[in-house]
Amino acid sequence: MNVPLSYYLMLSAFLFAIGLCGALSRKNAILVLMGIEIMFNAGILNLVAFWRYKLFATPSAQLFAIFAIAIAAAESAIGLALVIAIYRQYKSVDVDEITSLKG
Amino acid sequence: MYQQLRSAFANAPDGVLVAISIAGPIVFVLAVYPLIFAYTTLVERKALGRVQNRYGPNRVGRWGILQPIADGVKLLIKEDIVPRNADKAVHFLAPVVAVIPALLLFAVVPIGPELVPVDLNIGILFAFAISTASVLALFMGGWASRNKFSLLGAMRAVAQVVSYEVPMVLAAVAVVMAVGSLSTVAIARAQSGGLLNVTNWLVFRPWGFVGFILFTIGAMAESARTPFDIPEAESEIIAGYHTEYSGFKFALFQMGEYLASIAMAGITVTMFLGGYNGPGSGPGLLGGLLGALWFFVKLASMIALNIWIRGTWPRVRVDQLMAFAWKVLLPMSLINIVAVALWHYMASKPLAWVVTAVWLVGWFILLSKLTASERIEKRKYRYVT
Amino acid sequence: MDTAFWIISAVTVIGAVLAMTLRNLVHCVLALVLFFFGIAAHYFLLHADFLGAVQILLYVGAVAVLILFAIMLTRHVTGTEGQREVLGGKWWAGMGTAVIIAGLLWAVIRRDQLAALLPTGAAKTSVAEIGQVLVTRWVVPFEAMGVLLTAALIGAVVIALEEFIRRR
Amino acid sequence: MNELVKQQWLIPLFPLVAAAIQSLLPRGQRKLSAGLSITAMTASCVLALRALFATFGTGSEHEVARAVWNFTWFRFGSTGLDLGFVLDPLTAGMAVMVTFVGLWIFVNATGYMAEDENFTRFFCFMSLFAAAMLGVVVANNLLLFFICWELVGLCSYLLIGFWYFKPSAAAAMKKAFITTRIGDVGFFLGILLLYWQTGTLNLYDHGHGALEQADALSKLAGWWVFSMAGLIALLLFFGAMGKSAQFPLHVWLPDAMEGPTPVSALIHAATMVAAGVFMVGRMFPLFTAGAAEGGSTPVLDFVMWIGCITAVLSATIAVAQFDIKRVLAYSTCSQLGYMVMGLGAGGLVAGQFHLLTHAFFKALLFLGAGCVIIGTHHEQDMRRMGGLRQVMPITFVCYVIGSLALAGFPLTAGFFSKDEVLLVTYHRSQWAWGLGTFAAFLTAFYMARQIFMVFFGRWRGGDDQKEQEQAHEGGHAHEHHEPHEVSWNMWLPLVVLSVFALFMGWLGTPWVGGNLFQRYLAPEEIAPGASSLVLWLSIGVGLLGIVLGWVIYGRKTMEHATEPDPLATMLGGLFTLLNRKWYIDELYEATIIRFTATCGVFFRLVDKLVVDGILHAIAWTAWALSQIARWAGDEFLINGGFETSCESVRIGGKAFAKLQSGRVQNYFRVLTLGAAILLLVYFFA
Repeated sequence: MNVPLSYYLMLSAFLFAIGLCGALSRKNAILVLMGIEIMFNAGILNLVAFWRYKLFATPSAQLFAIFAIAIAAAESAIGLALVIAIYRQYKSVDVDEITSLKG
Repeated sequence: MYQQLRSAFANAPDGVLVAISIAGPIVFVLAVYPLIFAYTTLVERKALGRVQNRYGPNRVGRWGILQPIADGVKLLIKEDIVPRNADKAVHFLAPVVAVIPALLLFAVVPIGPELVPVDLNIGILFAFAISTASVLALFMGGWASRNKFSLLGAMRAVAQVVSYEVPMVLAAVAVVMAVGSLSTVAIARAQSGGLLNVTNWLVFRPWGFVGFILFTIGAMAESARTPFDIPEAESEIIAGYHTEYSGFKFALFQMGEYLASIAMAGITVTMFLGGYNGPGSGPGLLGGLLGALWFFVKLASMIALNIWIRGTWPRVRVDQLMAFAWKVLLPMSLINIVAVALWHYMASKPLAWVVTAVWLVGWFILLSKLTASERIEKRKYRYVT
Repeated sequence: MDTAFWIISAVTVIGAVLAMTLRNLVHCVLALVLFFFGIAAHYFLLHADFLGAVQILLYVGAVAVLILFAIMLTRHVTGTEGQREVLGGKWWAGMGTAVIIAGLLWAVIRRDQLAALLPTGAAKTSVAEIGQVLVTRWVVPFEAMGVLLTAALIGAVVIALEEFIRRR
Repeated sequence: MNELVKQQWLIPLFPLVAAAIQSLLPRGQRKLSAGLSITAMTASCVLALRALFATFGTGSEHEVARAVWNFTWFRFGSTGLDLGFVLDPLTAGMAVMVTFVGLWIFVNATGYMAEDENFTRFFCFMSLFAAAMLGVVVANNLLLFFICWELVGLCSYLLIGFWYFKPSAAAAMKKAFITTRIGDVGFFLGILLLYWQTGTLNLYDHGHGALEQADALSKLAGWWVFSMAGLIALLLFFGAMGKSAQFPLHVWLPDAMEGPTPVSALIHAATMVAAGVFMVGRMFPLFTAGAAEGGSTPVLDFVMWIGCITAVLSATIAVAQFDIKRVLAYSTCSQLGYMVMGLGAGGLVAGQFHLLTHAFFKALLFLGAGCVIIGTHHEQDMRRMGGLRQVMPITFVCYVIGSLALAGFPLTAGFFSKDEVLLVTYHRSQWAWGLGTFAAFLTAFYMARQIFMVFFGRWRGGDDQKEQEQAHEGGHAHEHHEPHEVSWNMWLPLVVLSVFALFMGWLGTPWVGGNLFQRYLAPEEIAPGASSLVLWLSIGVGLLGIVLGWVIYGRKTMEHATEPDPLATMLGGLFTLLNRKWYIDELYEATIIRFTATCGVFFRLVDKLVVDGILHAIAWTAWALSQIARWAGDEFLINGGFETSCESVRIGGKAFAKLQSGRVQNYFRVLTLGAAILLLVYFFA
């Protein structure tokens, strides 16, 4: 396995951009959350790549990834619960319609 | 035994060796387990027949020995109907997705000393990870066929699998803690020795026994077999997620389910019933063959247990199902983990045996007191005396 | 071995793109699952077996299922958006920002000399080691994580059940 | 002693643990929670006493013995943050006072809060309060000091607003919190400056501590007339002004009366306000740094005058109050003024000594007031009291003792300490001394007024119309309104404290063994030469005040709650002015609103710049400039630009609100752009 680190960084940057794109431009709140998940994964991929290329002290590097995954899980759980609650309230999960917090 | 096999092929060129070492396990998994699946169906039908006081299939070949093949051929040549406004792609993908994880599961099940398709150092974790993927197949199938009953069945299946995953994994965690490794091979090896290679099976420890029961129940629920076959409860939702499936796709679904339950049985055997360990098993060709024999004997007995339970027990209600998972199995598995810790830190094992047994039984009684639903008194008939 | 990298990366990227572009929500989730599997495969490729398994167990087994449930509970069951516009207002701004970010990251990575690094030896971290550090050096973050997850669990249940509670 | 200091942290620990446990107790556990608090307090008191005895006689002729124990809390990079504890006479004395007085206040509180349903919560807060204060006392590190300091503020906030359902209480809690916070800004700046200058937050650290570098700091040029040390001291003193309610920031203290009376006792005697004075005492080397032998520094003068103004101002206000607790509150203000004045006059001993004695008799007075309030069924207006002498004799006696001590009646505790303060001030500035003496006279006067109004004459409780109606609708309401003596657990603390209020002063008198207290606390300080003029004059004004009080209020006591205060008839408009507290609150209203208004305009400028590009920004700037010009010009001078400023706040808020579109993705987008900018910076940096 002899691809340079930059490949992984590029890959995760690309994935990150894709997720960002979706999260910023899709209309459906669930899809926004999915985009955020993708961004999370791209970041975690970076961490693992750094561990593999020995930029971090092994094995602690993997723990960063594990913690990040756990946080992502919690985040998605809460996020989806919120989406459901919002849907009950507005009968819609369209992020452009949920603007009652506007000042 | 691995060495003997190596020496048998000693003079073969390396390329061939590599090819064999790669192809061998694959061929084995693809050949043996589907066969087992096929004859499991037969055995099941006959056994159920006996249970329900009728003959099972007995027309095709002696004792209906060729019945599975007949079924296969029939399903192959049957017309494959896809509902008009079904989601074609997903509808097609679902059965495939259902089978693949089930087959992958067998990759980490050791059938004999040093006889395992792949020795992953995270074997158990891998098994669970893969088995969760099967959820998607159910959902895809149910959702894609655009049918209320299918969707209901799919959602039920997903909910059920997700919630029984938890106690199952925790029950496995107990074993992993005791053995100190996630590798199935290591777990199997840890249970060798003792009197006749038997007394070290984890099922003979209090926590092992509890874990075995928890795991078996969880596995049964996860592969949606009676009494946990809510997702395909004919009386409520025609056939659940595979209502709209016919022909070979249906066959694939069935195959996926059965393979999954067989694989779970195999993992149960590996984790609790000592895997390939049994009288006479061990290194060497003979020991290896004996080990494989023991393994398959135990596998068969686990399958028989499944069938027996299916034939005997009524189907549980959805709320009972969930309550059982969250109120009984989950606490019990957590308590079990504590029991393992006790076991680990107590020097004299007989004492530990007693202590953990007391601990577990006490908690079990307490739990059953706590979660006992109101008892159903005998029904009174108004007009009949 | 490079080929493995390229294939997996291709799968991952395709999964991500599809997940973000398809019209049908459920298809999106399935594509997302593909993406998750790709990431897991990358982990295996990087010798992080444990993480790979965790990735599948957690994302495919839990998060994807969670999202599916959310869709089932919020959308029309077929998961299609109907004829409605899938892109939100100011979507071009989002795209633009994403492109800018991508370009900047690309430039930064290009410039960084670390990026040329090649893998040296085998970075093996057995599960046992992870467990060791998890309960020795990182025990406090570990506990904090447990608290966080519990809080998230309870919070999610409370938020989602709000209506039923009110109905009682 | 060096061993004992390692156990200093135990002193705050006990109440802290008690608070932690009580926070988990169910409501019903009243006895348990009260018991916890009192036990913890007793334990801390024992430890404090042990520390106190350990410090006896260890000091040399010219220097006190001081043991410190510092340890690293955490370190980032090369620098780390230390925490530490100190054990020296100042700490030991304070700790004993806080624990002892606090203990008796707790005992009394068990009676006062007897029928409150949030009993456990109350004691939880009280314990936390005590723990925080003890933390302040034992801290040898400005960081720890500041943490506990803020905890004290928080607890006072919680306790003042304990009956938060009363809008007045809610307002008071906010007021106290915000006012003290204003001072704390200065305090924090002082800490930062100190850290920047000395690189350490430890107070004493074997020669490397911040206070031990005070002289070096005093060499550096600070700002205006202040040296660097002086500047730091000044900033720190702002914190003290907030906490111990010195003149510009004293407004919160009287409103703090909204809390339950034991809280007032705790705040006014042992903990909150004491913290400020204690802080000045603790930081004293910074204040005196660079002063000639017995000389003064600008910051000391500042401190002294602030104290002097506070003393006189609040003494005058106290004369014209009717709420029994408010009178005490303002007297606390003025006594604090005394302490600060003494400190400012360079008399560490005088200030701290007055702090100690005052803690005892002011706690006594507040607890007594609490007993009166309970005894008269939550009546606080002195005009509707009277004649309690017969019905609650024990309270009466103790209260009189406390009042005498406060009024500086000869040979009581207050007499000695106050005399010492005046003496020190006399040597520093005749004017301040004169004002102080006047304040002493007022003190004696209003205490006499209170005594006569509350305890003499006839019981005027039933006079009020409202009460009559209550009596009619509630059947047994009538006898219910008769005052009665309080239960033992309420008057016992009074007795104990009054003993100290009588005899404690002898510790600090030059007549007995040449001022034990000074030799104990600060032997290096040169005792001010005694002056018979000061002595007799303070005695004289004290007696004069009492006599005058008797003449006005005692000779012919009020007959009806409704009849006007005789003093009011005498002074007329001046009386109302005093009664309305010199209209200081109203003044603040105006100024603070003006301040927020400017903030509003400022924010509007900022966000407009952010949102709508330069063009608008220029326009807005021009507009705002014209606004500001308009203030600076006519309106600021003429009619204060009141409505314009309010208007501008509204517009500013509206403009500010435009940023919040309520669309998630907008926020997300802005976030991402920020990230992009960061990346750019990283790329080109």
